[in-house]
Amino acid sequence: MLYRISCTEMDALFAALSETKTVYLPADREDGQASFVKWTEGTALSNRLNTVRSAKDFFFPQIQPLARFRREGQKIEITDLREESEDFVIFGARACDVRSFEILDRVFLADPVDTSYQTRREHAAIVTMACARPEETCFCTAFDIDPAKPADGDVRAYIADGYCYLEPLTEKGETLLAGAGECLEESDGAAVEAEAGRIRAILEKLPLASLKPADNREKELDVFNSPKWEEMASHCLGCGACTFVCPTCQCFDINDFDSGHGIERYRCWDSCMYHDFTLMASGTPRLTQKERFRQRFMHKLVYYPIRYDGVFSCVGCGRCLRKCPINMNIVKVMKELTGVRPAGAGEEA
Amino acid sequence: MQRELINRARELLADGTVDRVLGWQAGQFAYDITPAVFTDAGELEAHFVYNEFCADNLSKYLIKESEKEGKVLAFLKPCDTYSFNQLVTEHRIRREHVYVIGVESYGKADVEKLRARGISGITGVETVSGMLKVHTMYGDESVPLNEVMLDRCLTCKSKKHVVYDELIGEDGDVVADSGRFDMVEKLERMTAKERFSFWQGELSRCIRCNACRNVCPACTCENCVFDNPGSGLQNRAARDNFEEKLFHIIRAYHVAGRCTDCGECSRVCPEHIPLHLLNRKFIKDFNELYGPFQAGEVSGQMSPMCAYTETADPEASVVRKGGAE
Amino acid sequence: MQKIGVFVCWCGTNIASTVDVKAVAEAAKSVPGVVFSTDYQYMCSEAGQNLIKDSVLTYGLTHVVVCSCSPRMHEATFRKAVASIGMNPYMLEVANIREQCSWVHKDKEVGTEKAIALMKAAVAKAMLNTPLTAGSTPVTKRALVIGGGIAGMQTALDIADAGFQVDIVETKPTIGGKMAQLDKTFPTLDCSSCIVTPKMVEVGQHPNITIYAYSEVTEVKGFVGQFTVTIKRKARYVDESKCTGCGACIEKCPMKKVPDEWNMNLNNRKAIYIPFAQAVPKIATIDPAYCLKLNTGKCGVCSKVCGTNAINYEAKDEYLEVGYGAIVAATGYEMIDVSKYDEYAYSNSPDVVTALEYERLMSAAGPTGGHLVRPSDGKEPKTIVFIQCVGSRETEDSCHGGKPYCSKVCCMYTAKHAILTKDHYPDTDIYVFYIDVRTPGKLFDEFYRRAVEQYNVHYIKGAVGKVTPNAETGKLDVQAADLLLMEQLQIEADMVVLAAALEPHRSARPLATMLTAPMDTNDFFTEAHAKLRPVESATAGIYLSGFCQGPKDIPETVSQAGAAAAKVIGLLSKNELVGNPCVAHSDEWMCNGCSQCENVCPYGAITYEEKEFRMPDRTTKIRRVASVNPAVCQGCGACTVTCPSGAMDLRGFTNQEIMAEVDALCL
Amino acid sequence: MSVMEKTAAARQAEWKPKIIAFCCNWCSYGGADLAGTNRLSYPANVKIIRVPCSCRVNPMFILRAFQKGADGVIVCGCHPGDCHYSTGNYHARRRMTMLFSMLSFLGVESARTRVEWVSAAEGARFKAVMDSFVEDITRLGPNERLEDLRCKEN
Repeated sequence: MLYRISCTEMDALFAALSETKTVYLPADREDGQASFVKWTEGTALSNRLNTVRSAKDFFFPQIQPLARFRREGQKIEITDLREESEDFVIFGARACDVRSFEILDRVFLADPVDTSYQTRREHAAIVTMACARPEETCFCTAFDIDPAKPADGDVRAYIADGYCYLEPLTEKGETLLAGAGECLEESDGAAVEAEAGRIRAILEKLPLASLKPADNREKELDVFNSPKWEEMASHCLGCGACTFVCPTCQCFDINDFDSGHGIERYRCWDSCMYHDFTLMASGTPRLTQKERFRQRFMHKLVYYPIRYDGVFSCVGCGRCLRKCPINMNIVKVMKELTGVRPAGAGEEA
Repeated sequence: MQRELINRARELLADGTVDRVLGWQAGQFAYDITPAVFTDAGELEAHFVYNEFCADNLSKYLIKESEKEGKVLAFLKPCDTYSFNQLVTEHRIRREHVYVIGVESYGKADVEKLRARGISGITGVETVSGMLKVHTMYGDESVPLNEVMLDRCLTCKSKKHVVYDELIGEDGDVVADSGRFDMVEKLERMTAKERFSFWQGELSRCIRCNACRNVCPACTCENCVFDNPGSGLQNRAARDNFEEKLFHIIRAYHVAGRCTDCGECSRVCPEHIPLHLLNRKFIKDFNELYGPFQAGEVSGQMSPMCAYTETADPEASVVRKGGAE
Repeated sequence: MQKIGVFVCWCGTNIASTVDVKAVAEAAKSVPGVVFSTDYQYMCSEAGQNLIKDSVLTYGLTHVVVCSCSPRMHEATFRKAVASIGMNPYMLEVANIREQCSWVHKDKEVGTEKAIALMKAAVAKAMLNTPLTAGSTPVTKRALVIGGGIAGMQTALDIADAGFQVDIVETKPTIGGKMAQLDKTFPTLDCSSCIVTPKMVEVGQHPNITIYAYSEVTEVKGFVGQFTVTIKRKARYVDESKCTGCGACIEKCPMKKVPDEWNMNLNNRKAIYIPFAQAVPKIATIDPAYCLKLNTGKCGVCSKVCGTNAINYEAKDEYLEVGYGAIVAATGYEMIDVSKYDEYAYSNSPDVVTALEYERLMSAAGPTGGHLVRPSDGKEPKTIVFIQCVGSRETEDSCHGGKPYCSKVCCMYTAKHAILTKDHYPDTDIYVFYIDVRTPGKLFDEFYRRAVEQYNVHYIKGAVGKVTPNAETGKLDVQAADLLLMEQLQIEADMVVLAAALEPHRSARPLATMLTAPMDTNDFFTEAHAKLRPVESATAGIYLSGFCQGPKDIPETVSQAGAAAAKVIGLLSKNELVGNPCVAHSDEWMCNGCSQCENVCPYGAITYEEKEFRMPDRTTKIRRVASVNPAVCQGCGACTVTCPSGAMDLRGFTNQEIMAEVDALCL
Repeated sequence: MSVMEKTAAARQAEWKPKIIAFCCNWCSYGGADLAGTNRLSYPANVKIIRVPCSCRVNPMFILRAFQKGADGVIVCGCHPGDCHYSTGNYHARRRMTMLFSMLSFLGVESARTRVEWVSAAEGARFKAVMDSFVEDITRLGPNERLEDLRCKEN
């Protein structure tokens, strides 16, 4: 079944959905970027390709309180701060971000199950938006993601000819749209097919269209010992920008904060790019940025595929291509690891 | 320009003046430049680039590079030379291990500004007489360069190279009316409440990726207080909006008097937080309260944060003379 | 694991009346880390101290918190007490629940609540306290006295008599200082030379004293017990070891027109000279500014007449480096330049003189042989006007920018001048214009009254508006106001004597910089404590003697000189010095070598070293790191804040300790 | 009701400003002691932390105090020229001026922070300064712009 709603009426749709669930959607910001916000009346859906931070925040937030300890004399009282999530909708995530949830699921939903992640996943309905205007930094197709006809999520959506088309992919998606009530009308698939075709034509012309990650599962040690890491990492600043905007990065740290009235234990994102990521009492085994840098890409391109049937821990969203202060990124690494050197250099500017 | 730089670097490598060259390497698109060290003519010819996107301040890399044996050639833009001097002052760069070539810069383009204008799918960029001709998958666009320059370049404090062994291109002057404090002044004129909500809005976007800190040529601590569990400030991510402010206040404070206003912090911020305004506030205060001071102008200067005068320094209550609460 | 004991003092009712001490002790029991708490009436009493000591032993306490009066009062007492049973004294903290709690709050509930908070903060800090041990440094058993006036001489003699080596550095060719220039001393009127020259001889002959006259201190390195001082021995062009002081050279020197500073430039001396007959050391000096040989290459008479071949025109300044354990500043004073006081016509008339010039005019060894005459015409003055407070006690808005302080000795020496003048020339009319006459001191007021009552000196409370040399009469027309009678006065005077303000010698300020010793805005050295440590500088190992610390007369100077000597003797009699353990220290692994801390250290305690480090990746690396000399560091903490990485921290007041206090107090 | 219970109850009652005063050991701490010796009362919510010198006060400490719920922070040192370490208060003056200016720039009310010079002889001045500071902070109300909500007791 396919539904549609005029783009001018989107507020009615969001209002209807908001009656039972909180709706989050990408919205434009003053600085020319977009980020997910909670819908309130008048919040418009952004046309930007992607948000600064990925949609993983909904399930794996940057900071999450876990427990509180209070001490009274000799007694210690412990409160579990994890809560059951409420129902919510992520409206307009891109296919790459939605695919990242699968990558996170393999980690957080495996035994032992991360219950906070799980409750959030269960309570979320995801509307995946097709990418009307892919950009040069996009390479999701390298990971078999189809932004022209997103396969993941509960509902797939298109914006075309002044309408937003919605197609439920799951039962949850059907229920969600059923809850939208009157404002949706049924539609045939002609416009959607045309839009998907238009997008596919663009995808073929993407500068990174031919990028394919090498399957290096058999060559784990060769890749690990490659002399190229030294050079690739040589100018990495060791910040965590790539990690924190990455939809698939999943490392975290657990810390205690002493408020004076008690201690709050929380977990927060961490980055393997940081020099103290693996710091132990005996020091850190990853002594230089080369080891840290290598770890991040080995994880995404070799270790994760080894562990999970050749699936890469990258969805080609291109955020790290945009946000790295020195423009070192996974695409350059993938090219190096398949022996391809970036082209287009050395000409007179 | 790029040709000249490559030729000169090849000469200096060939005659043994330098052993390595620190410069910029081309990426996959026109704009994704990466700092790199080149060791032979082949690498230079193949990958060295100098264009309107070579924004990286290379001076911080010279801390590590100048520790190594031999001499490294570094191409420094005017703003980078200030950072270089400051790092020499702080004994972080071994001056004798660096051969500095000052390179002309009339301002670098900000790809984020192109994107903010809705220009996407960028596949190539050319500069033709002040216009940026952007090739995209969706057609070509032409934009005046000065409309999409990095903010820091629009308020450039100086086009003068304060240190170099040789220059390629013209040396400029200190810009007297850079207007770089305009935004600080605008904020100062607001009420405290307005300022508070301005900063709350900006800083709440911080994701603590530490890009600002790690790119900063003044942040050269062996171990930052924010990474040190013993400091009482260690923190990975802001749990409360207090911590966002704490991080940025302390960071700005720690670099006060040493910050040359190179603007790298704001350039690299993935969330576009105008972090340079914090540093500029300190610079403006130094200028107004303790006399004009430009970090990195001369090597060996003492930071106004370490200095004092017995009678001329105003009391701290001078702060209260500012805007309304 | 910390086991903290909390001891709450009642201080009789001082604390107990506004603070429920039992409740404080009770509250302590639930504070993490506290294993024992109690209260007692007088914790500082022997019984109270024993209670602490016994509890430490009984409960195996690792830290002690005493809630009592101010730590400024009894911290030392309690630290000593716990040290006596083997606990490190720095494991003890004091919570100030008297001065900063019970005495300032009236409500018992409020007082108790605050006392509990202060106790918790002290516990929080104590929790992080670590044992501190002071380092020790050896003491060089030699003292340096800078300045050879009466202050410096007395200090040197007292130290030397105690058996220690002392060096005196004096810029002039002879020791003796200002006192040797004085005629008589008040209020006893004994002859200044008669009492000071024997002292000079004693100093000169003392086996433990070395005089470096005609010398200056140019550099001071090191710290208490371990100073290294560079002394510049200015070229005299006369070999000190050969010159006998016979004076033959002086007699034959053709250059006669050199102003004689010994006589306040009232007459001339030769280009080769001995300042005065009793000079110590009695060695001739060639004045390079006037010597014909040195300036023109012609002459050389002195060399020819010298019987011991002592003259050496090729002599150069020499530099000595000497080690000292202690340094005494005794740089003395000079008179301010009165030429800026146009109204007194000092620059226009030779008959307007300063008090020190008058002193020389009165002196039997002076330019007139003690015969008081007007410098202009050599006639005896019949009317003399003394003007007090010239440049002293000036207010901020005064146009001359004089001194705000009272120079202290002027009232008395003016009375002396008046009496002596009247004694010798009874028919002289003497007027003294004063703001106040200040005569506190033994026999001082009696002396002043003698001037007024017995000698009929006209003391007029008032101010002189203008002194005008009268070309016709050759006299000085003095226009003045009598503030008591509220009338204008016109006096035709033969001489005017200005009681000019005394200021610290100009060499004091650069010396203070070298010594890193604090000074006040008037360039007086600041004492470590205005009441309790008046002869010590805040900089350890630096002592103050005489006028350089503040205006004083001769007996006061001598007493202070002795006191400074006693402090030096106390220091030099130690073989080693135990330092303050609460000093800064640098974590070399965190230090990045930026040198900011070095810039803010007022004591020069921080130096940078290139050190070899074995890095985690097993390579070695030369790193530039800060290092604090614990013997020099005074523990202010300026460096700790300037260090962005926190590599620099202060023992006893660490970042963590202070933040723990903040946390506890904010609860 | 025991004193403990009463104090807990008093804490609940209504907001009272929390003031942290950093006092240098040589002058201001002595001034505070003198205020005590002379029984010059000032509000009990002023809590003093002894530091060797005003130049020991790290901006970190001040931010920490605000984080933990202080409503005002005052730094007291020797009068200019009187520093026991000769230059400490000059350094403190600049550092605090810069920090306070930055806090104000971020929108924190500038009256929440202060530097005052109080000598060991100025017990009365210590009292007057604290009275006036507490008054200022009381007028401003609770610190909300620079606090860590986790530190609120709940």
